[in-house]
Amino acid sequence: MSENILEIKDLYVQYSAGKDTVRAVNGITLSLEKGESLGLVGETGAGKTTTALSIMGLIPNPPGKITGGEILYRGENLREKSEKEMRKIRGHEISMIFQDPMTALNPMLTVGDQIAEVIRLHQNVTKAEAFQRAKEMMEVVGIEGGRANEYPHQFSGGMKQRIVIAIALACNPSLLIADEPTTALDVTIQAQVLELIEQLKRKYDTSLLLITHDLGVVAEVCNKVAIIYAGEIVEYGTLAHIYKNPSHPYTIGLFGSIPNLNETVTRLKPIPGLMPDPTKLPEGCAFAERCGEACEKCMKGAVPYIEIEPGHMVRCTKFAGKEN
Amino acid sequence: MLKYIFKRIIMMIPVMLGVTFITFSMMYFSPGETADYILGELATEEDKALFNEQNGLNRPFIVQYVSYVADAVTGDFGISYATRQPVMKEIMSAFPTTMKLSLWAEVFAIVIGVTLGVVSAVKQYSFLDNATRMFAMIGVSLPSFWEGLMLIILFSVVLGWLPPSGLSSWKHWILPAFTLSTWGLAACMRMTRSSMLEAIREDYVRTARAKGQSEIVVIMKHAFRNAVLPIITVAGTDFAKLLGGAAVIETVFSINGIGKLIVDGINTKNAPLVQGGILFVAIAMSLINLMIDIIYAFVDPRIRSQYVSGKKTKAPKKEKVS
Amino acid sequence: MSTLVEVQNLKKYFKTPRGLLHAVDDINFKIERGQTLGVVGESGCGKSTLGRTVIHLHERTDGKIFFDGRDVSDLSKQELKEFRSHVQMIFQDPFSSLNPRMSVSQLIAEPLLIYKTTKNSAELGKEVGRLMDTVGLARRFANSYPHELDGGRRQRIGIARALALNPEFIVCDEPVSALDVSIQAQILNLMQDLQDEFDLTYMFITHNMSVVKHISDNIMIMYLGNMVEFSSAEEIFKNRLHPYTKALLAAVPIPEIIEGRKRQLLTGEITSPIDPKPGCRFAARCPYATDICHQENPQLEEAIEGHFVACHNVKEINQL
Amino acid sequence: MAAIKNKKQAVNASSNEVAVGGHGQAKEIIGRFMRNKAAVFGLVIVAFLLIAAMFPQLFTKYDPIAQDLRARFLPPSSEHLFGTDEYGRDIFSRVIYGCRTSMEIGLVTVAISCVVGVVIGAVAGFYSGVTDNVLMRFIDILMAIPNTLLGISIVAALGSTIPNLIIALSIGSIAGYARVTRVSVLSTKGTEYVEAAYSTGASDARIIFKYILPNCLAPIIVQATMSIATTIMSATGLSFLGLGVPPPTPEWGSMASSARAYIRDYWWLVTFPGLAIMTAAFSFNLFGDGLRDALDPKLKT
Repeated sequence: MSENILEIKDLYVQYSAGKDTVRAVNGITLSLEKGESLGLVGETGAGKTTTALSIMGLIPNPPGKITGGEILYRGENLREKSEKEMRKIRGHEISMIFQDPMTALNPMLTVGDQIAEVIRLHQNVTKAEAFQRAKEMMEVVGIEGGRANEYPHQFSGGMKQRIVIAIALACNPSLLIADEPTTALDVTIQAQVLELIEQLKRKYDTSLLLITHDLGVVAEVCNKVAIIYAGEIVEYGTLAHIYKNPSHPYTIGLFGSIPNLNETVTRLKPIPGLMPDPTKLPEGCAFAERCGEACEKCMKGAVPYIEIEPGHMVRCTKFAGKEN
Repeated sequence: MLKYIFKRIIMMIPVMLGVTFITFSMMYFSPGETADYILGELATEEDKALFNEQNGLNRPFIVQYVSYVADAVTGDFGISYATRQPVMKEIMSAFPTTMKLSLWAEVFAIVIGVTLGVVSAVKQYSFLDNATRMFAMIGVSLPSFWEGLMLIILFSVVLGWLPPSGLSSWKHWILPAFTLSTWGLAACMRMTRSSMLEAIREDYVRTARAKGQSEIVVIMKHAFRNAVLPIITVAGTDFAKLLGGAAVIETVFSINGIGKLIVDGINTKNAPLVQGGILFVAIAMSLINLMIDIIYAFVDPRIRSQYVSGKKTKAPKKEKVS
Repeated sequence: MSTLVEVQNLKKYFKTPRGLLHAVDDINFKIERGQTLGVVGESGCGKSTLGRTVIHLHERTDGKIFFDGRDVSDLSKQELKEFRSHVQMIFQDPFSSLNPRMSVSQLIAEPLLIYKTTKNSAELGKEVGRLMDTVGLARRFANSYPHELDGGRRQRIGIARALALNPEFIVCDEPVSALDVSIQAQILNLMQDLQDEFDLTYMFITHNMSVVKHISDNIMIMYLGNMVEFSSAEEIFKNRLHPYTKALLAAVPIPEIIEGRKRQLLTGEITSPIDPKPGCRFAARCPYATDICHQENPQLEEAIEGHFVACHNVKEINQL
Repeated sequence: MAAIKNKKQAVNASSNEVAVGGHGQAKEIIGRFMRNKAAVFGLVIVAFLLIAAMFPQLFTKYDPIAQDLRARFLPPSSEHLFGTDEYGRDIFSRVIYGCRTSMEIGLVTVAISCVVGVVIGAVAGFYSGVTDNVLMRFIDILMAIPNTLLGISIVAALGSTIPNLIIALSIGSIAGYARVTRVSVLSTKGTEYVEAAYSTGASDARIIFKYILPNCLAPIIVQATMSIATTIMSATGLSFLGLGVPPPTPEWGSMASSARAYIRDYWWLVTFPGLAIMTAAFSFNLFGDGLRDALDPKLKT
């Protein structure tokens, strides 16, 4: 087994919203090996972005707070790092691509300056050299270097996302976190951007944490998958584990909800109901209310996290006693 | 850009015509005979008739108005009844004082207001933030004439540090400039705070943090640059207001600025002086507004690209088609 | 089966400071009663404008619109109001399309009040209650406001409002795009049930290929204001004839493990629909483009029976 | 007992029909407002000022106009809370009675300018094109003249009386309302829910009154509240210049103006009327600020 570049152990994150506490992440445990691509899949409000921001140390505080757990990057706990040490890691060791390329770039600065900024921060180069490197990075992501002096509004959405990728990869990070990098883009542009991310990942030997709600994108890009629901990982495994043998009722429900291009289904099998209010999470399994197979056991107590085949973990009582 | 400025100046013409029409008719229809004010109570009917004849006051309203506008276009605002001096000359001797006073007040307001606003936004809900917000709220609620009088009581009467009136040394400028700046300072601070709060939550600020940039650079380089437009608007309109609204403060501190000139003109029914003064101030205000728009384009590349003629760039707002 | 909606040479141009934007350019189609026409394309292709123009939310620039055999291209104010009781729209964003100052019951009652279809408040209440049941909205939400509800429930309000007047034709503009997949499936099923129950005709506008395949009888692919391909849903997914359709469908990520999956990439991005030059609008990105593609507009032709394509080289590319 | 029975019936009836209505958003807004201590504080002072304006005799036994030359320039004491002025009039009583003048001017001015401005702005925003252009050029002219100078010259032309002062101040503040209304009508007009209303066949009038105006109300209400404060300040400013309320009517601005001659020796003459102006303006500003936060359409989800 090769080395884990990232390990999250039992992470808890909360936001305070007036009198209520939003329990966004509730004991997430994840690991990502060097060179791997892990897809973190879930719906709105499942805690995907919060997890990513926790790794970056960018949870807005207040109102957010990490209340427990460890985030180990190359074996070192990032939660114990000072802000100054974290600044050296952000953009250099760990980079992040955000969802909406329209708003992720500063409209007042040229794109060249915005790429050069991260290079200047982490590499010992002059301003002119950094700008030169920025132009080279633009070429790498498929935009003419000559456009470095233009402003974000002069680029289309797909081009902006390429620039965001250039910023993220400019310092050759070991870990790239991509938060819904293609959700805001049209399919043909999405294909271009995914191709670019994959190419660069291979070129720079970067590990990837891909956050998305799109099981199709994960199938194309990732080799490991984690399904997240109400701030918990409900199923984790290799691509084959999840796609050939989806085991958690929620995962099964997700697949049943998507119309398939390659086969004709007259009727979808949606998951009934809604995700529970994160300020009032139920006791026991958070999915029990919507689950067709829920029984009394599911309503109270901790839900076991069970390895049903090597490397395939499921958080569901129905597998209790069926450990591999 | 030049084309745009030219267009804006052309668009000012009808507005200024409207302004002259309003001021002209107000002075024309206001009660009392001009001749009575100028010639005194002892003047005979013949004297008054002669005065009206000489000044063209017996012509019909429209004729008087048209001839006034025709002269005003050439920069001739007529002769002040009180001093027999050209109105333009009187304005030119009073305006620089008002301009200087307003400029000092505005600079002070911007420097202090913006600083407090930024700090207040960055440390939202801290003691400092709450205190600054309270002060700003009081600042916009202070009647300036009263503030001026209270400052005179404190610094001139009680402490004896600063002179209460006139403008003969730098010390004289402190009280009136400070009084004038209060409202703008508070307004600037409030606008800076709210637009910074908005900017800090933007995605690109998060991007900058994700690069590993230090907090101070994130705030100043990324957030503040984007928050600056509404602040410019507030500061600009406040500055324009100072030029027109300095009348009260100039009265309190006995300063011969353009505001006091116009108020004195109204009290003596000196129509040419009042009309000329108001038109002058209105033009100055419009030019300031134009300047604000130019600064906008200078600061924001998206607005700049809209003005750049010839070379077509993508407009910032996408047309909604899909 | 009878034709409910027919559009002939429909054009909608917008004046912009930079020129004439050809949002919808010379579109022809028919929809049979009780069927669903899926309209697919990427952002900026004019699909929403097309839907809005058909139901007179935008006034067309040129062309003819027929509804139930009647020419409805030009309508007086009174006729328009009458027309609108037969055609309705479901919007993409279930938050911004609901007046935030009205409660759920008020929103649903609104069309009934406008057309005075109910005699008194008791009858109105009954009707609103019936509509809420129809779309699966619990009655306890009657007095709630849209911002208090989740996206799925909000979209149910939008659907109930559209159903209130018993319309025959509904334009659905990306009705599930703003929703999470599990909710999306609930809404899609609801829409299919309603279609069966009330014999509704849909024009379903979306950018999501799998959704459109699932719900449509016929599919129209749009690119920059033009219709590039039209056929039945099954046929279009089996035989993708237009190069753009090929690329579009190839780009859709499929949630399956496919060995040796390779992406077919289009180069370049969508060009501007403002004052387009003659020639095929897809030519700049088309891997098969020849000289003629840059000079002449391709006409929509029946390449295979019932399968229409606008491409100069359709025969060569597909070896027909 | 009967009441309970009725209730039961109502419940039964509602099982097959829905009462069309809302539980109202007022409750929510009031709730948000009440949580803001500063705003509630502002509201309390506003309420106090209104009561003082309506029933000044409740607060003072002195006639605000009666002169008592034996009691001139008395410093604040338990007898005369704020002291007396150059005619021996009780300053506290004049400040309380001055409340009426200021509130009257403030409220009437805001009512007039708000109605006129909102109508102009709404018409301009809804019917864009030529109508919009003509109306907005007119507003531009009003904006081009500084408010103080506009007010001064109108009062000078019409004469110094309270109604004329109100007219002058109203004309000056119409432009603000027109702009705020126009902008928010324009942005509301472009929303999808207005489009949705069109698609269900709603008439122009229905769209304006049920869709556009209710959604534009928040910024207008806030503007109105805040501009009561500015109006009070401008009115007292004009009075200070001798162009407002004629003596001997008790009015804060003219009190400060006549007290100017005595600031070297008798500080209380100028201090209290000014404090009154500030308190009034401050409370309306606090109230308006709180309203803005409470009415904020960006509801947290």
